[in-house]
Formats: sequence, structure tokens, C-alpha cells
Amino acid sequence: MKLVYFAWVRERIGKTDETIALPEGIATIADLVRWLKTKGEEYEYAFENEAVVRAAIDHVHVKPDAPIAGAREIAFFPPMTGG
Amino acid sequence: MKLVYFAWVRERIGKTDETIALPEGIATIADLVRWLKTKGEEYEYAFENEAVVRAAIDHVHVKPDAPIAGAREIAFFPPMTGG
Amino acid sequence: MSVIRIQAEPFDSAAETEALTGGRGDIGATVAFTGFCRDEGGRLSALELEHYPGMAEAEIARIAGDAEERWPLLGLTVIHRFGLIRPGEPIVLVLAASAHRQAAFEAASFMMDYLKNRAPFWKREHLTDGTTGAWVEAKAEDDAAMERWI
Amino acid sequence: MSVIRIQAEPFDSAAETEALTGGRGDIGATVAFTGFCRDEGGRLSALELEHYPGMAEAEIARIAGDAEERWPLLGLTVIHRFGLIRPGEPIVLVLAASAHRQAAFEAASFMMDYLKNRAPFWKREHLTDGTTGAWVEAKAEDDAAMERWI
Repeated sequence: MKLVYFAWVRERIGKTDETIALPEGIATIADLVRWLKTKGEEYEYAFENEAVVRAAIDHVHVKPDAPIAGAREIAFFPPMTGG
Repeated sequence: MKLVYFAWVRERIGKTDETIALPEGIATIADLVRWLKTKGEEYEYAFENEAVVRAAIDHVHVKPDAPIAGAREIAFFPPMTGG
Repeated sequence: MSVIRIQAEPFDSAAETEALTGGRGDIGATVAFTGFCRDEGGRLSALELEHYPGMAEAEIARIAGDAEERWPLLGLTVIHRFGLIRPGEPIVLVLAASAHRQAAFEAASFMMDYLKNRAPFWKREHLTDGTTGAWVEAKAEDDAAMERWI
Repeated sequence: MSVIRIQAEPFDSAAETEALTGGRGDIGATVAFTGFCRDEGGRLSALELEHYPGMAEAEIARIAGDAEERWPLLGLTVIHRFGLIRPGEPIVLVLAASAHRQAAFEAASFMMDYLKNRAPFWKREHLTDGTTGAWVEAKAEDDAAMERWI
């Protein structure tokens, strides 16, 4: 599964993207965030305020309780400031 | 005092403008309309529905009860359809 | 502060926008409204716009002044054409500039609602069958649109 | 039906408007919103816009589809730039066309409110002192502006 990061989430994690092998028991975006936070302090820093970081599955905005089964690409990013 | 007419008010009266000597006792726009309607059937036709015809004094919209003393130019016209 | 022009000639929206925004770092948003002559399903060959010279400029300047009092505008341009205007041609341009988008959107919308009801212009239809049609009637919905700003 | 482009290059609003309206007799109104980079009182030398390729197009297409369902639009063009943008340069164009003005005004305003909150773009400040500034924070008022359409 491919993970992509943008803006300060990308800067804090220190990479633009990575491919991960998902461990058992990770069913939702919230599960994934909790698991990523155990992978190192860069992830802890990026997700220190979980409520702020937004997620998208395959280019569609999703909430933390969205199931991730079948996702090809999951993105994490700060609130958007385009326009 | 100069009177100017626009759109179908102009067409019904049959002139774009005229200069009139105002008789005694004509104090407001409504008075003026009542007096004009005695001047001929073209005026009667133009003002047949008095509530529809709008007026301006010296380039400013006014209501029928507006006093006309001191006016240089009084305009009559249908509801506007610009924009 | 606003630019107001009443003219028979077409206008160049791009040039007007450049004149309003060029070289400025304080403008964050512009809203340009353009009103066009429609052909009404092929029925119209043109609209003829009559106006009241002098009052048209004065009344639009009053409306523009009201808009500038209500919103923090950084620029306001209004151009209204008169004469014979063919389907597809522009009739009116309202261009509002501000730091943030809401002021520009609201001011342009306000200008159009007031122009429709208070600017001394009258439209008459010219038909594709060669005849001169009726004077366009004012619409109650345009009256209602103006009321919402009061 | 809408035209959506995500690009680094500047855009030509006049050409986009002509592409949307040229040769048509059914369009009575266009509203063109342009968002510009401000200099924030001389503090900024540029805004750097990062975006999520693929999702940016997809999300704007979804918002445009919503707008076309809500209003009887005769055309809708959205162009959003990314990369380094200097003060005074345009960032975003929303161009909505309709028979009557209200639909074009509302659709353009709706598009901007949703773009601000949901299009995956992030702005970072570059300062005139040569340093790279902070990521621009999302504004609560932009959230509130979106809520009014629900």
C-alpha cells in the first residue's frame, strides 16, 4: 500500500511517499495513524494532533473511521489552503 | 422647466423633451403628472398607469410626492431594464 | 475612486482588469461580472439600449459609492454600453477588487442588482424577422434581488 | 462539461472567457473570479503552492459537478496554479456562465468556498528577507463560508 504525504506532514515525516506492508488488524484510517505513530518520532511529530491531519483514499477525502481495505494510495496532509 | 422623456413614455408623448412654463399650484411630481394629462391624449396615454411611470429631478430618482420647486430638468420614464 | 463609463463601443475586460490590478500587491480577489445580449432562442437580432445621458453616470456613481461604503473595495469599474448590441456581445461589466473574496463577490452582485433597477437604461428588442419588437419589461425578480441588500 | 486545469503557468482570463462564450447566444451572464497572490504589506516575496497531482483535478471536478447540479450553468472553467507565484500574479480562476446572473454569481462563489476547503493545495510563504516562511494556516472563516451552502 502506498502512502503519500504533503506540506508540513511531508516535512515532518521527511519523505514524500513510501510503500508499506500493512500489519494485521489495521482496518481504518485511525488504526493506520495509530500504527504509524509507533514507527518513529517523525511520525509521532507529524500526527501529534491527529484531529488536524486530513486523509484521502485514492484521491477522495475520508474521515478517520473510513475502512482502508482495498486502498491503493492513502494520503495524509494538513488542512488545505488553496484557492 | 425642461421635461425629458425616455423609452415608451417618449414614444407615447411623441417627443424627447420640451420646455414648459409651469402654471400656479403645481407643487409635486404628482401634481405635474395630473396637469400634463390635461394637455392631450398623448400625455393621457403615457401616464395612463401613473404608478408605473418613474420620475427623476435633476438626475436623481424621486417619488410622486417630491416637490419640484427649483428643478431644472424633470424626467419621466418606464421602470428601468439596464444591466 | 471608481471608474464609470457609459459608451456605445465594446469594452476590453482584460485591459480593464489590468488597469485595476496591475502593479498592485494588495489585491487578493477580483470578481468580474459581464452581462451579454442573448438571442432568446434565435428570436432576437439585437437589443437596442436607450439611456439617459448624465443621469446614467450620476446614478451608477451613487450606487458605486454605496458599494464602496459597504465593502472594503480596492477598486471598482463599471462600464455600461448603449445603442444596438448583437447577441453574444457584452452589455455591462462590473469589476470589483478587494483583499478577500467575499467583499468582491458581494459588491459585484450588489452593483448588478442596483444597476438593473436604478440605472436609467431601457432595452428594446429587435427581432430576427426584421421588425422592432417590444420594450423589455422590468422583472419582479430584479426588484426582489435588490430588496435583499436593504 | 466543465474545463479544469491544474498548471504552473499563468493563465489568460480573456482567452478562457472567449473560449467559453464565443459564438454563443444563450449565455446572458459570466462571473469570473480571480484570486491573486498578495504581498501582505511587503512581507511576502512569493507564495509557493504545493498540490496533490491527480487528486487536485479529481476533487475540483467533483466540486464542479456539484455546482452544475445545483445551478443551470452554461459553462464552468476552473484553473488553479501551483509552484512559485509572485505578488500580483493570479493563482486561481473560476469562470461561470449562465443565462441569468444569479446562477453565475452563486456557482462561482460556491466553487471558491469549496476550493478553499477541499482542493488539495497548500500555500507556503516566501519572505522578502530571503527566508522561507510558514505554511499558511487554514482559516475558520473559510470553513464557515463553506457551511452556508449545506
